Amino acid sequence: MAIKTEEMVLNMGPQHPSTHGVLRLELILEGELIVDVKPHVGYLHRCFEKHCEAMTYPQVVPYTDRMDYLSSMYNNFGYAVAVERLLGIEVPERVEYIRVIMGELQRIASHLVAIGTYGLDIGAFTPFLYCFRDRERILSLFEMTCGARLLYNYIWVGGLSHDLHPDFVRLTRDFLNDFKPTIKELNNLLSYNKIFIERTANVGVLPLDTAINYGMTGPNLRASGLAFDLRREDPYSIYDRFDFNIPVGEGTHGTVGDCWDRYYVRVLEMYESIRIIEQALDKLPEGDVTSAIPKRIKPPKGTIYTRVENPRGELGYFIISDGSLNPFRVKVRGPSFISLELMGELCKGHLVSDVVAVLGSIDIVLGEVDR
Amino acid sequence: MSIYDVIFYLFAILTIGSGYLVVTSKNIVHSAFYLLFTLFGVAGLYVLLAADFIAIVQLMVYVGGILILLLFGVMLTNKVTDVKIRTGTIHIIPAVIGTGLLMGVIVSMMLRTNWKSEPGELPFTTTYGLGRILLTDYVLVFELLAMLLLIALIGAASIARRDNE
Amino acid sequence: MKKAEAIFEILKNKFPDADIQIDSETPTEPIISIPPKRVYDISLFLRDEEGLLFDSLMCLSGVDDANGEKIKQEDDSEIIKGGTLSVYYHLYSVSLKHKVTIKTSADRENPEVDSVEPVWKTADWHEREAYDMFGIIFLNHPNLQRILMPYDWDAGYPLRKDYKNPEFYKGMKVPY
Amino acid sequence: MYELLKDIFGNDIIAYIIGAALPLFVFILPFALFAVYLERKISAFMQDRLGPMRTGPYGLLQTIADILKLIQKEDITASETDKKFFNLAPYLVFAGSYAAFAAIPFSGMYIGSNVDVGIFFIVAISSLVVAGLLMAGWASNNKYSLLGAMRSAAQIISYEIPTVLIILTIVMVTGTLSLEKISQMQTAYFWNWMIFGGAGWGLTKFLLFPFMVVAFIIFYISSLAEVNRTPFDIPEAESELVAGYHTEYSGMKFAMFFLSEYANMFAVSAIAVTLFLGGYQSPFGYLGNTLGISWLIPIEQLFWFTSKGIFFVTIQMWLRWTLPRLRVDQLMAVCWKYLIPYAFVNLIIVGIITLL
Amino acid sequence: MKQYFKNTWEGLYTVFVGMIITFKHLFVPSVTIQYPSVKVPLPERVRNRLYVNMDDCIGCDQCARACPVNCITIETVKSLPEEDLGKTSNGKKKALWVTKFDIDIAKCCYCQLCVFPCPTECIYMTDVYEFAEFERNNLIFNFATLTADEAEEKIINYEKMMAEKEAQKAAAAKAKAEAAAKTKKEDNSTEKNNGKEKDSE
Amino acid sequence: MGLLDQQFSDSNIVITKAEDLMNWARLSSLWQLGFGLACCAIEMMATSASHYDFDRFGVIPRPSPRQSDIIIISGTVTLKMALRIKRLYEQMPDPKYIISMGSCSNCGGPYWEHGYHVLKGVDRVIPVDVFVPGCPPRPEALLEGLLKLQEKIRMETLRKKSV
Amino acid sequence: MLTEFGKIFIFLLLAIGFVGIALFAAKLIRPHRPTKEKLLIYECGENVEGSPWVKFNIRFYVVALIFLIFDVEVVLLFPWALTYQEFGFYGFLVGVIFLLILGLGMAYEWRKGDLNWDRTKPNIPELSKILTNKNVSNVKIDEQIKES
Amino acid sequence: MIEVGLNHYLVVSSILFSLGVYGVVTRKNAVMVLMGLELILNAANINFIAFAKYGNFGLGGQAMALFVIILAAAEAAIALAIVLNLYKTFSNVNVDEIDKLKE
Ligand code: SF4
Ligand code: SF4
Ligand code: SF4
Repeated sequence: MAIKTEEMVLNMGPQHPSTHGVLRLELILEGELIVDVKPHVGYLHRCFEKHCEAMTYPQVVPYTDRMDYLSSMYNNFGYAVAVERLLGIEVPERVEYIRVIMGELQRIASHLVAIGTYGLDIGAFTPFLYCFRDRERILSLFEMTCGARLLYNYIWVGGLSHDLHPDFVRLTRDFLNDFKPTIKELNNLLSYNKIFIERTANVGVLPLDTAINYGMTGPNLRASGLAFDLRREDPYSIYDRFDFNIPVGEGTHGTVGDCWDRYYVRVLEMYESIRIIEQALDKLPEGDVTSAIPKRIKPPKGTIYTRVENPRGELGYFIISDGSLNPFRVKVRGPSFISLELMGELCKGHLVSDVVAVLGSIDIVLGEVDR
Repeated sequence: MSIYDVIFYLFAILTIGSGYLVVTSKNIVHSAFYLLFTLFGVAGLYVLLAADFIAIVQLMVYVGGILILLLFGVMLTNKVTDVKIRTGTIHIIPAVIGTGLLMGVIVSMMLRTNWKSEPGELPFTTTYGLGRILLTDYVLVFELLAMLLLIALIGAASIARRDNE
Repeated sequence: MKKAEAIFEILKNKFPDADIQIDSETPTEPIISIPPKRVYDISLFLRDEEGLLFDSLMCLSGVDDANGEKIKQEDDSEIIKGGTLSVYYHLYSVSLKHKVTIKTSADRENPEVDSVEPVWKTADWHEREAYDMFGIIFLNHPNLQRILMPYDWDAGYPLRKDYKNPEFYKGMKVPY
Repeated sequence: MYELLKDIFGNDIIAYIIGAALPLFVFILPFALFAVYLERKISAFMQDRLGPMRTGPYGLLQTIADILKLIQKEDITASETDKKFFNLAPYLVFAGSYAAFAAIPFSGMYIGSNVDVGIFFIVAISSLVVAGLLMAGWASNNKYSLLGAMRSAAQIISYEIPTVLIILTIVMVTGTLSLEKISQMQTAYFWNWMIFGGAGWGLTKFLLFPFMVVAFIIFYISSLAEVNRTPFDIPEAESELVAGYHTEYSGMKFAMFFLSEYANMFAVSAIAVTLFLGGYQSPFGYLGNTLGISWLIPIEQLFWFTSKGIFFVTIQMWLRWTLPRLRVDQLMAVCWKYLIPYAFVNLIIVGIITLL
Repeated sequence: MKQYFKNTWEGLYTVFVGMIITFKHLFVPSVTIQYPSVKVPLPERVRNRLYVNMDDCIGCDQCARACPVNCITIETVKSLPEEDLGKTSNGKKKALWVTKFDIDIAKCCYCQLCVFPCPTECIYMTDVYEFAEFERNNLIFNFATLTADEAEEKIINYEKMMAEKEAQKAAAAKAKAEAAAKTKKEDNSTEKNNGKEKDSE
Repeated sequence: MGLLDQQFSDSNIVITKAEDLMNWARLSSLWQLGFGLACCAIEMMATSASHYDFDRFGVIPRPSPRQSDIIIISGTVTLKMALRIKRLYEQMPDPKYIISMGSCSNCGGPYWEHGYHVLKGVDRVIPVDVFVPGCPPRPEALLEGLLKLQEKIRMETLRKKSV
Repeated sequence: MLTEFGKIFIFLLLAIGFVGIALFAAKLIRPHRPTKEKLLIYECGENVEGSPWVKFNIRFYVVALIFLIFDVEVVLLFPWALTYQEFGFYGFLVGVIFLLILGLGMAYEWRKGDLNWDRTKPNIPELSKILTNKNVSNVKIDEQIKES
Repeated sequence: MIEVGLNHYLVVSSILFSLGVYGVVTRKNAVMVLMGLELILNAANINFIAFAKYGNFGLGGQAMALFVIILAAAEAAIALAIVLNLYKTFSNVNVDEIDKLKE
């Protein structure tokens, strides 16, 4: 009989520095070894879907903001695309371009938080603050455009709430130029740091077939080696007009699909987003952004499932319309919700410290998990 | 009573008092912690006996090593149901009487015997002297100790590892 | 790449005994409806059949169809009797790049649906959520308990159209 | 001075307390507070921030406010803790880390206790800290605390081996265990420092130099681990174990852990300085010698010693705000698989060199 | 073996690289905004506390209907025909007394949805963000310019008028029953509302 | 029985001075319980980040409630979370303070009407000292809330409150 | 006479005294308002499940064990390091043999993997293990993706 | 009161010794027995060193004490490893019960 360390149940969260909000992980430990991880969610369940049923279509937009609060723009975007498809309306060119610019800026901002907090989880405090410093500049761009720093309510069904600020293009270009060296610095400081690599490489390896079966999407799936990006795969808006690469995990320092890959895919995606934004800025047409906004949104009876590639993966909106002013049912398929499901599988057999590494690498936002 | 005496009594009381607690406390982890003070007290006694090097070795090996190992051992092997780790005791009364007798005998023997008590000329610092002894008189012991430690290391590790694969 | 109609034909041929229908009237996406107790077989078939290979479940949503009889209570609230609760499955095939929407409806009073958790692991939490929100019972689900609401929530299923808030939860006032 | 006080009081104990121990205390305590301030400022500047600004000019009073606040805080001893040991642990930890200062030579005139086995004593007394930490962790009856304490203990004891091996290397070169003597050996100019191969101009010096650098690096790394600093701060890793072994401690008891942590940082830096970088010796001669004012020399020495010490404390902070932290198994691997073998080989090579 | 030395080297080297980066940042000027002493100007579109310019408000209730969280409460009373409420700045005629215009800013989600539908552009978001309070009730802002007494008065006035009208209508109703019944219905509903308000006050 | 538990009936200069000193220490070293709930937490993080730098005010996050003085409820408090928040608050040693940040924790915010699982205001479970409005409040607004709190602490007194 | 160790002892006493005084001073000032919740053990706001005083990971123990032996070894080496130069090469040899013998032990431990913290391989989730029902498609997924 | 001398140390050591014996005899727990043993060894060591000082044997006594400490360490390591093994086999470290279990 081998010596059996008694199993110990250790709670991580809901108040814990590294659970990225209010998540409770119930770790079952054998010494420091993880036997099982049970995520308990719902501490931030804010009844989004119930609210949708009581709101008119435009009124839902501010609530989508609050779902995945790190990528509010993209939530608006996805919702707008879904309702537009339901209504069957076209939006002006300029709107599409601005949406893409905003969406990609949001992607950078969101990835910056993901990377920064990941550094924090691994124990490096400084990269976190560098990331937030740069993110602050994106936020000020957003604020200039729509007046809010975090929850924008900017992309509306059929259009946008405001046109771009006259300085926006110039400032964005400035920002992008300053930002590229910063990513390099970040890489040197964190990504290529030996300690960081040791902590993340070969940890929490997610094989491709499991990822697909678990419905993993976004950077997490790409890190497992599949170049699957909805912007390519199932194009919405005008993404088919841009030239960008889809970074995939290559297992540079360990196995394909480990935490380092998941982390690094995000870093590379920031480069791609920069490219998309630059192209979009170049081609940005003139026009009116509010012209296509319907006065009364009253879609026909029917259902629609629309998905967009939000910074965390496939954000799906399933909307059932009963022909009235309010949606009959809105269901959101959040990428974090699905990623978190895998936590238990990924952590088994690792040490306590690795839980933090794995959790950080799948980059969840509890607002979206719980809605 | 000189200051030397005061310190001696202090350490003696510390040693014996916590030694008593070691053997009597119900909770084995408590025992281990009390052992810390006993060992510390003994180290103090060594210093008083002009054995500075040994005193520090005592601190380092006993407090820093054996005690920690014991603590880990305790934490590893004891099934702790709720709060207290209880260790059973057997036949307390005979044991008390027996050891009491034993103590009496030894103490009286110690006191009766007329030890040739003449403070020797110990060098104040002993490390250097110990080093010389180790390299001259005890050089074989020195190497043998290395062997012993090697065996202990391998033995202990393999026993601890056994069928833990 | 297969259209929903083609998939419907395949299913029809494969499961002649099951009541499978297609509703292509919705302007946006055709929906294939299948009976709740055959969900497991059919989804396993959808996943594993050559040429279909729906290897990923994008989304699983419970819906309260609210098509039953509405009864007014004395305190002005409504409860719904009869009708159905539905589950929508949005499937996607990563390898073949086609998608399909499947729907199944179960009685509101006894909403039992086969679990697809053994087919797509991701359904685990989705189904728990549907259970939590609508009280749809997924047969053979390994761990069907509340997920978002507190485990000891006993005031019903909040996303049902006739849900009513309790006044207090553990001493905390719930309504504003 | 000590003699003078002895004459006045007619009792060496009181004289010692007033003349040596208290001043040292008075020095170390504010140092810990200052170090906290320094750390916050350094981290802030590294992160393009400002750090404490609003409490006193440039936030200078920040840590004083902190400690004053901690005094006012309620002291919670949770009902399921093992109260006796819970209360005892801060004493042990604090005493253990402060006793180390007794043997550190701050200047030629100023050393708490010129004990002959000085460096050995410092290593040994730190085991009190280990026991204290384990006690704190165990008595807290908190899982995070216990895990943290276990990790802490395992870490500190493991890293004691490379530390001691390097100390052995130095002892082999210098032939003494007394820190005072080691400091004296590296007198006057920086090329006499141990890291440059010690005093004298023989072949040995040049042969020793690279190995001394290696030794220094190993020593510094393991001393980082001994004081639980990043990248070895897993025992109190915020992102995993909340606050490690002092999770349950509040108020003044927590302050004791806090103070001893920062005092420890200075202690290990001081040891590194003494062993490798000339201790209290000035790198380029003494003003006092040039001017012929002999009482200036100890003051200069004190100045050099503290500034060197603080310099290395600063580097510790610098590292902390740069690096992520290791995992517990990697931590052990670094110690057992890297540092110890290197130190081992280094020791033997240095031994051969000294025989030449 | 090679891996062993490579690890050692990489460990030391990358740490060194990192240290250089952070060292450089020691001399990068900080980006901190020293808030209470320095306040950066906010962009013009910034969305903070709501403000209602009551001079322009016509009490059309559009904003309250647009608000997703229902944090605007507006109560209005029809003005008497002889009262002239003036015009708004963009030339709309005011016809209602706004007896109550409360915004519970504690509930507001700063989505700006209420701003767009306003026909007179009198509700807008300002750049005031410093209004933390010790009491939550202080966060309910009353914009109505009428005092409670005045509001009371307006309601009574209106009711009086309605009563008179009613009397007239009652007389007229005999002549044209159907038409009168229709108007009555409408009036009743408004009256009902007013009655309710009165109760609550 | 500590000094802070006492209440003096009359004030003298010593008490006033001691009071001032203690209040000063308390208000300048508010260690925050590192803990975020929802979107507001992101703004709270932004407040501790370089641009706004909480550290200037002496606010540093402590992971354990045992060592913190202030808890910033930053986000939506759900029913499931409320009891935990209450416990965390309880587990902080006295004296302790609460800032309620954002509409959600003030009164349920956008979720006050249909939020069947949202606690409508964190003051239903724990006593709030300062309400910071906003959704999310700008970092400056949070800082202003903190300044308000400091003001409040400065006014605290050991003297018996005249009833 | 006050020996050097006496000074250290005084120092220790002073440190302990300081802690005592500080804690006592704090006791005079701080409030004391325990409640039941406050006195619960902290665990992220959740209920504590089970005691932490459980049997612990054997790895800590093995580390302590190896440490102990090496600790003892370096302790023995201290007197040697002080004096070996006096004996020249002979002295050195004695120490080196000692060291090498223990180095052997170290090498043995290393080979046996006792220096590794955990010997279990982290488990990589494999779909075939997770899914219970027969699964034909998974192999094909990979193939088809590669083709496309 | 007489000045502290050899006898004082001897008395302390013998008391410690008896305590150790008491511990070994009364405790069932193997780790506890080990602690008792440590006490005994310490008592012996005090004697060694006391005689080294008062008996004028030079450093021989101290060297002996040093060896004893080292032996104690080795012993503790092995003994604890054995205890661990006993625990593995019997899930118990109570000596008498293990005795019974053997049969
Ligand atoms: S900003 Fe939004 S929430 Fe606030 S009052 Fe206007 S519409 Fe309502
Ligand atoms: S929409 Fe404008 S005019 Fe109409 S009630 Fe609101 S503020 Fe007044
Ligand atoms: S107040 Fe607004 S920003 Fe803050 S948590 Fe609530 S919804 Fe999010």
